[in-house]
Amino acid sequence: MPAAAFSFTDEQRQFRDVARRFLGDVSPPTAVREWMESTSGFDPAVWDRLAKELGFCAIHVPEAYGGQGFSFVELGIALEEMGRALLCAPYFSSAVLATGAIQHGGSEAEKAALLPDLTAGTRRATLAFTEPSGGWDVEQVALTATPVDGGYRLDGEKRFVLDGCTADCIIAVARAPGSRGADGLSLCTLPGDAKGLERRPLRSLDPTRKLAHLTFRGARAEPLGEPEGAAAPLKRALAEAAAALANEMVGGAQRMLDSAVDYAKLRMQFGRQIGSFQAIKHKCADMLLEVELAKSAAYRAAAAVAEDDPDAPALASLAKAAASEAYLGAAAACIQIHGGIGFTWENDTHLWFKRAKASEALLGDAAYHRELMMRHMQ
Amino acid sequence: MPAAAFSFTDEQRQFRDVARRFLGDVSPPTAVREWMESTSGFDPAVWDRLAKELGFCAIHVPEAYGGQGFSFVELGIALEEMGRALLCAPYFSSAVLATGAIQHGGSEAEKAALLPDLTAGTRRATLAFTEPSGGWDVEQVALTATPVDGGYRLDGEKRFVLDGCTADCIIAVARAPGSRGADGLSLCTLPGDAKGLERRPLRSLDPTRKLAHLTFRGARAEPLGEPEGAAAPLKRALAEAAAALANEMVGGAQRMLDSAVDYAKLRMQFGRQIGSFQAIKHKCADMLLEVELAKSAAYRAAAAVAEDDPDAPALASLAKAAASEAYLGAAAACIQIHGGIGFTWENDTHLWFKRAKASEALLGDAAYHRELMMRHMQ
Amino acid sequence: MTEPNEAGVRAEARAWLAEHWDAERSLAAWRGMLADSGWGMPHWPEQWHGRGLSVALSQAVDEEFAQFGAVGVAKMGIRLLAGATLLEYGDDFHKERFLRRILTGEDTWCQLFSEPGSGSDLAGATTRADLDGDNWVVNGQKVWTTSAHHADYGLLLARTDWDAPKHQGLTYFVLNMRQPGVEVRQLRQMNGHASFNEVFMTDAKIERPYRVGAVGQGWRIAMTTLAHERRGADGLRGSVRERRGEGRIYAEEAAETATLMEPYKWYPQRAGRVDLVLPRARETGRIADPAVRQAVARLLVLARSAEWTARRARADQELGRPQGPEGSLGKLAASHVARAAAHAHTLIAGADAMLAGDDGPLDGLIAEILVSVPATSIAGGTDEIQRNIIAERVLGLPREPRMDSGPFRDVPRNVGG
Amino acid sequence: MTEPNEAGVRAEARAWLAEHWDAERSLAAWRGMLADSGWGMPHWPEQWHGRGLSVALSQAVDEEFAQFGAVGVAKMGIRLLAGATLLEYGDDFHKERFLRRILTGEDTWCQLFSEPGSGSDLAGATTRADLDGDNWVVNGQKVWTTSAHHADYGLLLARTDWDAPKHQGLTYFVLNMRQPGVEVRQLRQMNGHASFNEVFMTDAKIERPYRVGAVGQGWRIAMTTLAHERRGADGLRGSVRERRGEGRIYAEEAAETATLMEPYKWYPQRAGRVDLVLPRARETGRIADPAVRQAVARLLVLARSAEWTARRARADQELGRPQGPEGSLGKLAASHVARAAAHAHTLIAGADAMLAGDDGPLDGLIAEILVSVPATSIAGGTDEIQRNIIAERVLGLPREPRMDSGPFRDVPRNVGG
Repeated sequence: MPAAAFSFTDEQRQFRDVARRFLGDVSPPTAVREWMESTSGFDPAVWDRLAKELGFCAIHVPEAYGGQGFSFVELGIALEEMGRALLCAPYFSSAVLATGAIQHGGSEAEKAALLPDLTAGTRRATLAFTEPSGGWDVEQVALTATPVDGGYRLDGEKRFVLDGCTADCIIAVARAPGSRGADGLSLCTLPGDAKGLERRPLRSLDPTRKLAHLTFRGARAEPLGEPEGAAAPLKRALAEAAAALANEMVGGAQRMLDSAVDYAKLRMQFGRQIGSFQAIKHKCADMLLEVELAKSAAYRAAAAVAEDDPDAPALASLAKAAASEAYLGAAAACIQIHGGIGFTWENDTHLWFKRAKASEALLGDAAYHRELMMRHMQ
Repeated sequence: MPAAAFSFTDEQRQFRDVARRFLGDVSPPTAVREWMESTSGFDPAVWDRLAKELGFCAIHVPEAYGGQGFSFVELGIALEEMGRALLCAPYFSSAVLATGAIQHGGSEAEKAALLPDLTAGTRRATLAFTEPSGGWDVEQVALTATPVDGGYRLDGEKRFVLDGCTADCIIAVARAPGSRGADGLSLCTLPGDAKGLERRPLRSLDPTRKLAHLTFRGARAEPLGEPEGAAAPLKRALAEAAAALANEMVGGAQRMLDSAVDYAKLRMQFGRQIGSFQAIKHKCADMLLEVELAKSAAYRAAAAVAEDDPDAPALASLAKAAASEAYLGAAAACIQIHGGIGFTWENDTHLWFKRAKASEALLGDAAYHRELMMRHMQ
Repeated sequence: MTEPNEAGVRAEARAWLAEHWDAERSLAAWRGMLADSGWGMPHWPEQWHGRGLSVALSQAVDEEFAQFGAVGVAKMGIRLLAGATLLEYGDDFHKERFLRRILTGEDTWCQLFSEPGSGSDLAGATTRADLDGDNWVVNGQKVWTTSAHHADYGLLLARTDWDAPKHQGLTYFVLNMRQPGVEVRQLRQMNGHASFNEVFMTDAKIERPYRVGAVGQGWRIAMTTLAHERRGADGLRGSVRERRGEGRIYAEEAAETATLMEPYKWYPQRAGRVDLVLPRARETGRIADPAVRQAVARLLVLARSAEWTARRARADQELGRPQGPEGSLGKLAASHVARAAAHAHTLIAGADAMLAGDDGPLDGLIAEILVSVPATSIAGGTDEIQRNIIAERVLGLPREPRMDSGPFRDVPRNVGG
Repeated sequence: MTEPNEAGVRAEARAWLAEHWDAERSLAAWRGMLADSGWGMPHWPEQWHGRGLSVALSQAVDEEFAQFGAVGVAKMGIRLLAGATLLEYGDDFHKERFLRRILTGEDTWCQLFSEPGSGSDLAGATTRADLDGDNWVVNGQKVWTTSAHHADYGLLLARTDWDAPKHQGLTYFVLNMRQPGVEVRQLRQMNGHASFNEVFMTDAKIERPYRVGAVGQGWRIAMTTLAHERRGADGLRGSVRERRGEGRIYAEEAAETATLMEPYKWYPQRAGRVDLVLPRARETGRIADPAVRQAVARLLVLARSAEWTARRARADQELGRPQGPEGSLGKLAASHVARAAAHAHTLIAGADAMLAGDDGPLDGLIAEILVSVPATSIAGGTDEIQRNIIAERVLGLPREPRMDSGPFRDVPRNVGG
């Protein structure tokens, strides 16, 4: 592979700078604390600026659908910076999960109809995929889609739906009654306030990312893409989401490292900066190693998606596994280096720790992704 | 459980002192190096003293069979001290594996016939169990035992047989032709120099423990215990062997810790004893923790065997899993703390490292024993 | 005077209890009787609410109390550390003034040692006490103080000499918490609980007689307090008595216990709740997943080994043998166990690990575990400090060169801390 | 004079090669022509066997040589470190005497820095050089010296001033290895190979002109040598040229390579042989075991991430960007990779992990991996030293207080080391 595949272009570096500056402004810890306590979980004004000023919802979408036509690498950069700033916003649900499902699952006409509103940020969608069983593979879907005059009647439940209570549009994965496994799966859309759809916020361990429980009782939905042909596009969208999440996570991990190192330089104990003790120095060195390795994996996965590399799903799983351990490890080490202070509510570290912990489970934990990776490699 | 279950009696402590003194005398590293290079792998003179002066081959065998009638706890102490001294001797094969197979698998008459020679140390036996497939479960046995006039004709192979080339008596595990799984397994005995038995020494990673490959071509063997009823006694003997091995291993692990700490106090770098650097101090503290935890598990497993505790197999697997990681970890850390010197042939550390590495695989690795343990706990 | 024999002491205790016990008495009245008779703390001197018995005989008396179902003197919280310290280093004024009310539970105590600026380096305290006429005037901030919000007195470690070396410039005081110069604020943890307090002292007053020990002797006395704390298992020694019967005194004691234990209610979760792992793995069916099985097995290997290691240490102690290395490893082992348990719980919970409160597994208990275990490797001495202690005291490795000798005034320290 | 352009240089090199290359020439003769023409080291000065080209243009010439299939000057082993160091710090006598024979490969060199007593603390060397008339007299012991048994010269770091601080009392010499005062002993490693030597110097002589740089400047010069070593990837930069054709010169070069590479033949095993893990897991069928799958996956996550991290560092370097932290992590990452690979190999091998030599898996290669990986976290700077370097140089954390300042004579050190 050429050197360029392993480094960012000057434009990409500038893009990162812009993103970091913007997010540093709009998402300081005080803002994170404010919006994580809110019901909606995000600041509509920031969302507007994110979408309009920075065009963040459009990054990797082709221009034909109102996108900016950049690649998944730029999306990864944006996500990494959001992870670093712990931005509270329905970005991952709408711009990654829902947009990905539409891109890979929808027909040309559907893409043209649905994507422009999402890329403009004027509407927000989410993907309702996982169910109370908690599985992340497509086989676990139990929500039934019974065909009725050109659409579906949905019955069943979805859980762990990101921003499910605030999304304007729900993209639900459902199966033909009586079907099993990867067969019979369809994508369909319905408005967030559809009749027969009940949405309930879930108390999440990580309050910076809102989750919902959706109950479908005969809710009417429109088909999206090939009926009963959703398994393949969905797998692809989920793999790409894993790559995207890995990039978001390494941003958070880097923030934890920076915070730990800053504190180690500042804090005095026994007449010395604690950063001069080998126990702390070596812990920081280990953090750096883990974070940089996870970054390399996340970048590689994003590049593979951008290049339509057939190995992209394996690389995405590799990156998600690496990021899960690196982020949690960095957050835990950051608390440890802060000592008692790091365990207080007042200190900001726990905000990232909780994001790390919840992100570990989101889209499947490290053991699950290692297993997925091995299946791709066999 | 009473306090006594978690500590050694004064008699047991004295027994340990005697064992340690004796083994320190007869098995210094120079002797280990000498005998590991030999074909037989042990010093017959030391074996005689071990058996006669100390009665080590008889420790846990009932007095009726020429044993001393002590418990498995005393056996564990002896093994721990042998592991510490890295004694080169066919003790584990004869006094643990073969003796255990006879004790659990043999009839009263067979025990009375076979055990006294073993406990006296005048004959040495071994258990030929594992085959080229490398499995440690009873189901893997493929050696066939075809009944012929009151005995068997054995055909097939055994591999990884401890001290297989020097044992006077081979206890082979074989199955009735056509049988599968745990069914049809029988124990049988044959002399080491039996016709139709070919013995070949294997080059072992750990030269302090000799391994052999046995090929049976119609070799004649005598039955031992219930025909086709060997699965249960064998499982018990193997579980007890795992508990015994764990005790041997923690002895080696403790030696590695002692050696590392001694060196850390002695060695100067940057104008200080290296043991004053936190990196080294904390590594030693972690070693101590791991070694002490593994010792606790090994002691508990030996006590459980001694008490005929129904949990003994689960506890033996727990102890073997703990000992595998602790011993290898301690040996690797000991090399690391010694630096370049620790990687030389001249330095003794590698002798224990190799024993740790081979013992990790012997009777099944940590992952295998964790799985066994979970099966017992389900 | 020869030491009385155990059977005799037990019989005497039983007789005394049979004569005096009345479950409808008030808790304070009963404990007053215990303090006056010496049966509440039999190993304390006869002069000070005890009977001068050996510790072993005192334990025999405790057993008789437990057997009988009788309530004992107030033992939970910091108060007994105060009692033990004052018994050793206090003068008659202190003993007269405080000991009885400690035993009756009328006064509640807290410990004012840790500071935000010193952390693991307890002797680096910068709270100052300056003598002004007949009073010491105290200024500074303490932290990690359990129960300070309802404490009557605090055991205070403050710096009285800035030119002495770090450990020699500290003095030990009893601080009256009920005064305007003392402000207590609750400190919320990342798991949402608020078990600790910050204590701000602004020109707080201490009358001269409330100083304990000599000026400059504070570090040594504080070490004594902490040794008592360690022996008392984190101040949390549970009462093993089986409550029998009902009555006013039990109700009053239960209320006292509830108040005192409130800050500790998340401690079991902090330790990882190993007990829940196997049942959860079975109930959720996740035990069928090989990765989960390995993680659960790893945890159990660790947790059982740690438990047996503690049992080994206790067994040797009970047999009167010198302590082996096992006794120093519990704290560090607990960190590993807690982390491994949190990992296993996470794997078992799967997607449910993202949920907390009523929506989370076991009504949020699993979430509480996940956000509480990071405290295990910090509270009561970080893992790093534990490793230092183990390396130096157990393995005999050399100490690090010190950078904080010389006059404390010149020791580099946290600005504003 | 303007820098010639790349196309011109490439054309010129091709033309020179076309004119002079002859595969039947002797290796020494050909390299003599390279040294005299400057085409062997084009970035060296014209005065000293070079053509004064930039490094970039020199690399272009290398590419032309590779393309053409021509053999270059002797580059393997320590000799080029000697060349680069002498070019920078040597005087004309040194350059005259040594540089040409370095390039032709006639002289073999070794590096005499490490000592048994100093280990990671290279500057703690205690090998002494004392001036006696016109000679320096050297006494001491060096270790970890590759190829010393066939070296003609050694780059020696020796202490000439015991009253100066540690780093300032060292001087740099060229030691003639072919003399009675120098004894070389092979040092066997735990994996059975003997790649290194111990070198004992007993009243070994060095003539005055063989001193390099000023007295007391040795540490600085040694750092230069080591920087060249790091840049040259452990002195093992592989030749990427595709050999074309046959002839005497290729045979002679192959023999030279075989001799020089002999000590390094276990290095791939030391690194864990990640390449073998997945094929072995498939071939043995152990890939079906979930615990093996997780271990293999863990390894691959680590190894690929480490590989991509190195690629990131190289990519930025090639783009002329300042080096990010990635560049300093390779050594430490390699330790983790090697350990994880050994673990995966062990799980895959199962019982076979107990066997070595012909009886072991892959004719003993797996066993060689298992007993070689412990070197990865030691050789070339232990993991502990790497973490120090990363923490201080990359993360900017403060140095530890030094205990070895002041006159070296008074610095505590290993007795007899």
